[in-house]
Amino acid sequence: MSLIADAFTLVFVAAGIAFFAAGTLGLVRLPQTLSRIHALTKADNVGLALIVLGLLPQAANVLEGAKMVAVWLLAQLASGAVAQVMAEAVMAETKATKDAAPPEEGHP
Amino acid sequence: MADLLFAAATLLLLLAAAGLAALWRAGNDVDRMLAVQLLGAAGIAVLLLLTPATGDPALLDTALLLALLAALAACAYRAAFGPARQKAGTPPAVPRP
Amino acid sequence: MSALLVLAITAPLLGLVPLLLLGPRTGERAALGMLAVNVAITAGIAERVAQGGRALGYVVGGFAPPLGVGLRADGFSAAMMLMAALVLLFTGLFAMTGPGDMTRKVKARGSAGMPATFFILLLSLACALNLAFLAQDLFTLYVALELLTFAAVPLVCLEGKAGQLSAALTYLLFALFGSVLYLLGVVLIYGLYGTLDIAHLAGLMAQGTGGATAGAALALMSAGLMAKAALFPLHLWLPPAHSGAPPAASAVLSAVVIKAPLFLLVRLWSDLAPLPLTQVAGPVFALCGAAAIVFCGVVALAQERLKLLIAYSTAAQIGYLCLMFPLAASDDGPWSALAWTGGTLHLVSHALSKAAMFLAAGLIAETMGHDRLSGLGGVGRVAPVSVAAFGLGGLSLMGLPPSGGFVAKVMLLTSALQQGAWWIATVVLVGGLLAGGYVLRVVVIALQHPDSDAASGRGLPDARECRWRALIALALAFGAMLVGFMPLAPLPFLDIGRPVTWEGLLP
Amino acid sequence: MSLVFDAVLCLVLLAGALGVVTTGAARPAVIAFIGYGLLLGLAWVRLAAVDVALTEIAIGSGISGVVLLRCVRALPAEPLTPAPNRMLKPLAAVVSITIAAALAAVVLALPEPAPSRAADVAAALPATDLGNPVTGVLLVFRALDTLLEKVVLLLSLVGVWALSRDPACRGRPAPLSPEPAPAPSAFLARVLAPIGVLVGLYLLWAGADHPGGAFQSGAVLAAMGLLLVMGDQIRTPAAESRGLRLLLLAGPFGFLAVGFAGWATAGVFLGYPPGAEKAVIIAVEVAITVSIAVTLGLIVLGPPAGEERP
Repeated sequence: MSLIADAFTLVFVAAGIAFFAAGTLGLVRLPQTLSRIHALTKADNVGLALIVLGLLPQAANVLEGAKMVAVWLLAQLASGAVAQVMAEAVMAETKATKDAAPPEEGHP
Repeated sequence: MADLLFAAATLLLLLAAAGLAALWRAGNDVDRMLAVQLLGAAGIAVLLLLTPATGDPALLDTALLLALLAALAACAYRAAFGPARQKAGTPPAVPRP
Repeated sequence: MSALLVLAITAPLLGLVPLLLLGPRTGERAALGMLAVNVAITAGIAERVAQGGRALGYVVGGFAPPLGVGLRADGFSAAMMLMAALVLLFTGLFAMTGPGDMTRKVKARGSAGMPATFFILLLSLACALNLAFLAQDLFTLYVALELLTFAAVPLVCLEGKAGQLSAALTYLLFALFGSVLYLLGVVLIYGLYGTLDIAHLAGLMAQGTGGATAGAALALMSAGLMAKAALFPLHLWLPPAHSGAPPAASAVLSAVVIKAPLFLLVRLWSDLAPLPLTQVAGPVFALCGAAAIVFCGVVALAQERLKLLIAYSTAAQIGYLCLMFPLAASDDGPWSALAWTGGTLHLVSHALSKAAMFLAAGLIAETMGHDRLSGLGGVGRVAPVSVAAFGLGGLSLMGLPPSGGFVAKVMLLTSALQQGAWWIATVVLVGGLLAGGYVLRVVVIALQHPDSDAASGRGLPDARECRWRALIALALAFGAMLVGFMPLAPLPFLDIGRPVTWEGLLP
Repeated sequence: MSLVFDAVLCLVLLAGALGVVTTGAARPAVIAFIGYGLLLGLAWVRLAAVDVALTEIAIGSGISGVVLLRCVRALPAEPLTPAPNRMLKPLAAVVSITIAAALAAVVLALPEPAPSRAADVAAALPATDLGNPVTGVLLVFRALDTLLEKVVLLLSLVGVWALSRDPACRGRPAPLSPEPAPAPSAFLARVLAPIGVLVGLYLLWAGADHPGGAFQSGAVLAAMGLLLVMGDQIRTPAAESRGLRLLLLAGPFGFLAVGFAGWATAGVFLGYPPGAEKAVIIAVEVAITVSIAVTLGLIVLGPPAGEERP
């Protein structure tokens, strides 16, 4: 039983790390700030979700598991809102500088 | 099992550090904030991984706190550097190759 | 278990409640009342120590050290506490809103009493100083230093002028740097011995188990305290901070605030460190002290502003205490005891005279509208009491009889000569000459005929000094004189309760 | 494997510290500092000091970040005076490295196992009914230090208020942002703040038996208050308000009152009434949490702007 649980954990944690790696890669490689925000949210949401899911069988008791899910939900909420805040900051800065350059194009 | 969890945590930390380093050299300040946000997300994941690895349930509380306060920095950044304070001549988020 | 020790720390804090909740006038009266109560408490402690001939102790929360923290008053701390309480009360009286202060004319000249914030800081200083003199635990002492810093730094910038703000910021940085160094030392000590109680540590250190690490810890803590006490070469923050502050604030800063870290230096090296270590460190302190006396004394001579002159004089006078270290640690019976008494008396008399001088300088500057020495010719005519207070206080700095400074310096000089430390004796004498130079320069200018300043085309202003405030400064100067009537012998009171031990004090 | 993790963490920490000091401009340095505080939190976790880790995350990364970002806003974009001396930076680096090396040598020379009071604390802890030894040391064995540290905190607020133009310290502090809050910030404040308050209260409740306690909880509550201010959900409070001042005094002076009450009930200052230790300790914790939260928040908000004109 414990072997199955461990295998489950490993698979999901590995998948989570893969998403984090993808997010990091996106953060580094994507050309515009707005799309980089998008990449960041991927890492935050999916990567963290997979890791939490994978760790659930390792939780010592139900309370601990519930807390893990709570951490994930909170991170979800916060990162979603943070993405909005930062995107708004980018828009505001671009607007304020009134640079001749048009706003960033919407595709990578 | 604990060793594997530690290995995963190490990997996450390295990933976040790599992202941080890459954005630091080339990015503008919003990008740097994003890198710090990535570090925060990785930090949450690391703390979650360390909880079963070390067997200390109190680490979950630190993860909870990190998740809560990650948003504070972004909000403070926005409040401190609104467009009203923007210095003319600061380049906008330039598309990078 | 003496409850007075707890009251000495908590009573000043109680005065904060009316200051923060009630109107400024009510709060001010309550604060002055509490400062008076503080004098009564410290006098009570001194009286009990003298009567009983042994230290007083209190174990907070009933947990004996090293698990809990204890308070302990020996002769040395009782003397320092009483001195600090008196200076704080007199400064509080000087700063209060007096009769006639509310009239528009006085307000325009800016001589009205200090704001409520000043009294909050003054009461906190009383608590911090009492804690620094009573605490026996290195971490509690750190808390005392923090209280002291956070009460002292805002005093510098109470009026919010640009120069004051930058002086306060420099002071804050030096003080926090000192805190970090001190704390690092405390961490090392805990790592070495697993306790922070001075009495226990003194026993452990005397066995010589610490080696170089113990020395490094003590050096770190001393460097931190030196930064907080503005001991040469870490004195750079003191002149702008002390000269820029309002007069009542300068007086407490120069007179008592820097005395707490100096006191702790003495505690550290005479009660905590084993004698061989002190004998190594003593000459280093003495060198710093000698450099402070000579260098800052010369700089004081060159000052053009009265308050800066007094501030540099403070930086110089701190040096005398440091001359005491090698003399007191020489294990030479009566002569080292004499040096020890001389150093302590110097702390006390300098506090009283420097407070008097800063208050007097504040009144002079207020009467004239400036404190440039070149324009102070004949100020003795409009501010006679202030000039008298300044002169009497200066007498003590010069070390002329009959004054506390005279007694202290003669004791240091005798001890130095008897122990063959000629260079220390020379520094004491040179320091006295320099002090004579800068004090007499001011007095001579003040007593000039005003017409001799005719070149500048300015006469004396119509204003007169605030008489009752000048009398307070004069009273402090007389206090410094009174110390001068001590017999020239080691004072047994200062030796009560040393070496530090909890024997007979724990419940 | 945990050793590898620790080694990587140390390297990242070093790189982060270098990032803070070598970044030329103020704004990136502050952003780097926020990230550095986060890494420090992880380091404290690995040092088995979860209480400190919580504090570091809340203060070092959270609240100091807000303060420093505010300071950067107040700074001119170009420094007014050029860097004083080209040699100064290398010199500072050499001095710092020397000091760090000396400290490392001294710390490595400390005896192993380290002498400690932990056994004494463990022996005396059951009498207090507390499960968290850190809370035991802070509120029972070294209650005097904790009480006076609360006064230090109050004094630092007095110091900030002393910078006010109004000598009587009246009025409200200036808002954190010169413009109305954008919609995302307002949304974040509305949604996150209630959850954050719950987390803060949870940390306070957990503090008696697990890592957490008054300071961590107060810091979280203060952060949530600042979030509400930044999201324009509440106004900055007026400094002369009697209620606000009562909240400021509740912690230190409630603690002091308990200390005096100990004289009557336990026969010693700062003793706790026998049999009711835990209840009284928790009451003290609640009072100081409230004061810490209000004081920290007000310190960040800055000096009051003077009396408002009607």
